[in-house]
Amino acid sequence: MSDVPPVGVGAGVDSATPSQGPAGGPGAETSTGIEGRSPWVLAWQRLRHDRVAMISLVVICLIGLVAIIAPLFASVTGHPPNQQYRGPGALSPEGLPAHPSSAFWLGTDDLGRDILVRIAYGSRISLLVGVVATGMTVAIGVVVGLAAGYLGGIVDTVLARLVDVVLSVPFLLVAVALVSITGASLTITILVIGFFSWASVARIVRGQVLSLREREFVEAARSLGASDRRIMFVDVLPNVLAPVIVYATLLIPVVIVVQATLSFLGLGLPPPTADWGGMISESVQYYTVAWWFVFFPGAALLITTLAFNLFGDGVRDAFDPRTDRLIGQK
Amino acid sequence: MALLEVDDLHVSFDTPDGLVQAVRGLTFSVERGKTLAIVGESGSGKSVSTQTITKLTRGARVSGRAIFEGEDLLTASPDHLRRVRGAKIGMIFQDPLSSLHPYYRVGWQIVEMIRAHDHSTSRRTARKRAAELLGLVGIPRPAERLDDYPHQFSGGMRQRVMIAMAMALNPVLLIADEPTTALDVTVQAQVLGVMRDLQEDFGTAIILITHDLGVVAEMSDDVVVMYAGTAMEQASRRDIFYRHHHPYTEGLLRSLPAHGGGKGRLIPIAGSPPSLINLPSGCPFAPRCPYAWDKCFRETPPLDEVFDEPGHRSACWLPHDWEGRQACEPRTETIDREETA
Amino acid sequence: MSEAMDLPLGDPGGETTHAGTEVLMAARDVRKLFPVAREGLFGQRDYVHAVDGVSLDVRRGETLGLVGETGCGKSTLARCLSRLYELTEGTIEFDGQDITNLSRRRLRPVRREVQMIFQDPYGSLNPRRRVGSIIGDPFVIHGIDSRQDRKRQVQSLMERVGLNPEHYNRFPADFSGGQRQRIGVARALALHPKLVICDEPVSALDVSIQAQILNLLSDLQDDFGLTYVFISHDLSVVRHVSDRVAVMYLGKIMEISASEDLFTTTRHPYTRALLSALPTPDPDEADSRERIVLVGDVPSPVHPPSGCRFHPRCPKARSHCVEAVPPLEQVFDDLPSHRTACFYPLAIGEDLSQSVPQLGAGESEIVSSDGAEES
Amino acid sequence: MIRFLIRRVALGVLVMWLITVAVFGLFFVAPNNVARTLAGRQATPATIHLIEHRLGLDLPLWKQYTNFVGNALHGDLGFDYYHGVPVTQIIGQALPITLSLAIGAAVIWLLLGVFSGVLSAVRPRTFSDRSTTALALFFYSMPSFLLALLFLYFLYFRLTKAGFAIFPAGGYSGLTAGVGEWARHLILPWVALALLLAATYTRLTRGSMLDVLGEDYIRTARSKGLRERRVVLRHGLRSALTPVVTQFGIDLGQLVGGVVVTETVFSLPGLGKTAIDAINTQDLPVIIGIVIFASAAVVVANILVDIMYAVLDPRVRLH
Repeated sequence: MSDVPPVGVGAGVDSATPSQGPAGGPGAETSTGIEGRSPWVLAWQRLRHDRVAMISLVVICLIGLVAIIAPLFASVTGHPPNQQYRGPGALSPEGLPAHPSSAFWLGTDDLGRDILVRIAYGSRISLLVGVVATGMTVAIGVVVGLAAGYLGGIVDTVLARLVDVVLSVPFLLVAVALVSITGASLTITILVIGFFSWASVARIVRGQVLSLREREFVEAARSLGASDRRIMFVDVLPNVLAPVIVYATLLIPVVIVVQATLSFLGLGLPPPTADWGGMISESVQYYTVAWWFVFFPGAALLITTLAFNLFGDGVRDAFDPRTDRLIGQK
Repeated sequence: MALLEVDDLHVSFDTPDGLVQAVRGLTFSVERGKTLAIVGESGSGKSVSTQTITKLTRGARVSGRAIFEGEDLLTASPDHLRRVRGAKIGMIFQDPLSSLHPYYRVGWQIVEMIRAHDHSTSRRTARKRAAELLGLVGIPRPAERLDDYPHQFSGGMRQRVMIAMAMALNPVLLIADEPTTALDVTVQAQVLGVMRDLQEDFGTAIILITHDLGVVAEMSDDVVVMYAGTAMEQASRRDIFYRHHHPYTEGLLRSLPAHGGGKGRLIPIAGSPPSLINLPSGCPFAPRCPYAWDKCFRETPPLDEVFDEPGHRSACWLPHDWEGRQACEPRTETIDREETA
Repeated sequence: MSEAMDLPLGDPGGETTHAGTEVLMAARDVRKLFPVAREGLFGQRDYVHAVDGVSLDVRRGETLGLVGETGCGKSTLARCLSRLYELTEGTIEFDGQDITNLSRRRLRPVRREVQMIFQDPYGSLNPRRRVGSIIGDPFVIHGIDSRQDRKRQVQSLMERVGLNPEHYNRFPADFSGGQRQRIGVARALALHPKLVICDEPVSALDVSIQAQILNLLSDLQDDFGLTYVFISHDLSVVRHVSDRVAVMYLGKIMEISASEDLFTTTRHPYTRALLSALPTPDPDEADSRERIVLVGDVPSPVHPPSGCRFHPRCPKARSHCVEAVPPLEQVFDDLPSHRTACFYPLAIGEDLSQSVPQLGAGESEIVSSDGAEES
Repeated sequence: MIRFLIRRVALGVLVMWLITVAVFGLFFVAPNNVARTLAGRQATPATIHLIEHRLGLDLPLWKQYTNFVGNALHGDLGFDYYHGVPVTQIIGQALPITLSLAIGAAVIWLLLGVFSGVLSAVRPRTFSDRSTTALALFFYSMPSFLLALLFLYFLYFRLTKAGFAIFPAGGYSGLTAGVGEWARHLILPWVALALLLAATYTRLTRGSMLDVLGEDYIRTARSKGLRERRVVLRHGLRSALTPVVTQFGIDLGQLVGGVVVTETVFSLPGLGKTAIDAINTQDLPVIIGIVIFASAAVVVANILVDIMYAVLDPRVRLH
């Protein structure tokens, strides 16, 4: 199934542990103020100096802005997103999509709708699904991973098998099949994606918790008489948040692609809702005569995923500054 | 003519937090067949400097000279360097488990070493030699153990394997970088014994990097004491322990629990080592030094001969004659609080 | 089974050291086994015999040193004493109360009295929390003091261990190794415990910093009337800090005695070997002293040797040592406080380096199995 | 080792069983109207009931399930609703196509990904590293259907229009019709699929290689005076490949179960496209058959990966 990125993020995320060593070189003490800078602040400071990540963040914000002001596109162009135009300029004499023009800046689709306006509205779907499904995924994954890793024993065994099952099922097929049975809707799309994605988050969190559980500061808390609940939430949880945040940032583009893919396979949102995958799907029959019909929604989708991925990479580097081990000293 | 003469070595690394000046103007020399101990605390630059000599520090900015058998290693061609490594200079490292490749058999790794420098040696001969070497470093049943993987050996045995490999081509110099730090004392004694025996048999010179003054006292002929990337004092073993000049050397020795026992208070060096990114001006030890005076904070003392003893040098502004030095009293108030830089 | 019988069940008593004689903590025949992966399809479950029948007393006000090499069980024993681990067998009494099987809730008051200081100054502090909150943890967990008081308390603790109280809001990453260890000390002292178990508290530190921490620990002991169990692999450090020292090897105590006595009248061949292997920071002494180089490494604690655990490496071992476990008892005319687990203890002046092993145990290289070693 | 294998296979069987329960539950508990669809608009309730009976849909759920599992264990996955063709036969026809696609692409992406990853890692932070990384990220972000469409547009449509009719628009040509024709039909899907996956492998190999090159034993290899090429390939790559092999096993396992999007866009009647077609007609036995087959492929791949681990790493093998 993985000609679509599998639900889960590819290379190297598992190692996105925050570095525990001293910041900087041997014996370096970096901060001089009375108030220490928290690991979060430090990560943000590193991120701020990452030009690529910052540009990506700006792009993401712009896309978000487009989503918010989508109705403005409709009112400025005068074309509601689902309005089908027939006149010359909106459809060619043969009834084919029309070229980009002063009336339709990015051309029209096969039904004579304004592609620009539809792209603007489509961004709402992509971002909404991307963020909500990722949030749901991470929430389930963290709870399951934390429980399995910290409690261990039978809880761990049962949850581990559950994770195995979810990871072994051909996600896209089952998702498409489910959507075809229940009927397409935004909620079902989000639920299906969330349901099949939490397993890899759980796996990562579990791994982290297992190693954190053996750390001396957890032992220290236990020797002070701290309760399990306190250890889990005060000592363990803050330490798994960094890798989880990195993972979540990198999961958003994956989810966006999955949603687009479902739409592309004809099981996204019921028409005439504008969403990018659906638009590209409709364009397939026309790609030889109307390149803009594929190109602009495709570009919007690609720019979005690229921006999120670049930003996610930056976030990962910020949390895990891998100063290539040049100094061979301990 | 010394075997290796390192002169004014500087090594620094670019890091996101700034330029780390790991080694700053280090000068020392190693005589044939002798052991030079480089001693210092973590971050003093002792490992970086020796790894730089064989160009094993990558991405570092390096300047200075390291003349080995008449040729400067720092400007040598990669090919020349390759021929020196292993064949002329053998190296062993702190953690023998991570220093051996986990996926290859021990025999394979030694044979590879031998054949890398002399391809005319047949595999069979090289293997025989490898078994011999394992026997030499005291590994029982050497011929059988050639076919074991590193993780099948215990810590001490692994370090012996490393030594066997480093000594395979009879190098004139062995660089041992904290070779026993990861080992238990009883095993450390074994490994140090093996090194001593091999040196006697083959006349190998050794650079021994350590933070353990006990190991220095047992193993070395000469000693360099490093602090914050530079040599503080350099002398024969006895002079370092009995006639040291530099307050840092004195501080190190005084912080050790007295060997004869006795509870009492220890005399630590106050504070902690400086950041190698923002080094203080003047002597790097001045902020922690009980003898420090104005000049120490302004000017960096040169590494000059003291007590009219050839080879005994100290980078300190205290009087360079024995009587003058003896007359200096450290300030007594102890600074028990560590301040962040 | 018979080993348990060999150990004196009562307090040996009648000992006089300058520390108190009142027993604060008493461990009796403590055993701790860890399961390891099974070998073979239907193989029996193997266990790491981390601590294998240890009895000892910690007296009020003293420092008891526990010394030994990797895998000897000293850290496991420490965690058994502080009840971080459940015992496999044996009992632990603290201040007259049997705490072996106390429930979590009933154990909480004991937790206030028994504290630990850990080895790794990086691992023992939560990197995501501010120092003030780390040191304040004990107050929060035990519900002591209001928020306002807490900050004042924490700052005075910081002051006491030599940290700048203004650094209350910093993170562990902002501190050097030595300073972090001070943070760990402050946390352990917050509730004025009676007993502090120090697990290799200076092993990760450079010598100059190590001396700072050792001094601090000793000052605090005087000020607060603390009792220490001090664990280290470094004999010279243990000798410096301890009133009494127990030498451990493969889960058992080999020799226990008042500190100076142990070093001057060493009875157990293992203790002697350990002492002789310790490098001396004195060239003259280094050149002249007796060297006993033991053969082989510490055997795996999964399958410890029969009889005396040390026999495969012991220069004095005889066949009896293979068959029977020597009891930990007074030998020769030693003080009652000096007990040795050896059938053939060293006489004063005996030169161990001249001994020739009586057993054909020439090579005893044993690969330690994974997970069997303690860190 | 044997013990480990038995344990591993037993676990795989357990997971497979759980999957059949889950899949069966999902599809049969969900409301469906297959019988109504099959019967057509004008059907009487009696006809619908007859059809349900014929398909076994009127039996209690547990009975349907046990029948299904019982048959599956005998290699019988049932028959499709419309033509009564055995599902195993449908899978048997589609599988070679999916295999041709997956294995061909695998060769390309593995070579491409590992090669570029190693090259990047050996010269980190240089221009070539940065551009490789950027390119990898570009393809990593690319939705598969978009890349497939771009391929069709440029390499089929534009090229054909320009007079170079090299690539077909899609479709499959069996090996029996000649290797050349087979490869010509597959080359676009191969490359489209391989580029997407190669991106992951470049990043994975680079990261893993950078980690390994920082290891102590690499320093040892250099200190032995080995040539840099040998240090990188014999000592570095050997270790760096472990995570790559893991990922490869998982990816291949997933692809063998069907390459949904690529097969759909390039009209290759492999498992993925067959499944999508079945979904569109609600042909449950085919859907379930393929889903279970695909899951089995992943489970088996996971077991193989674990075995590979042991083969690659003597520390695993000998414990």
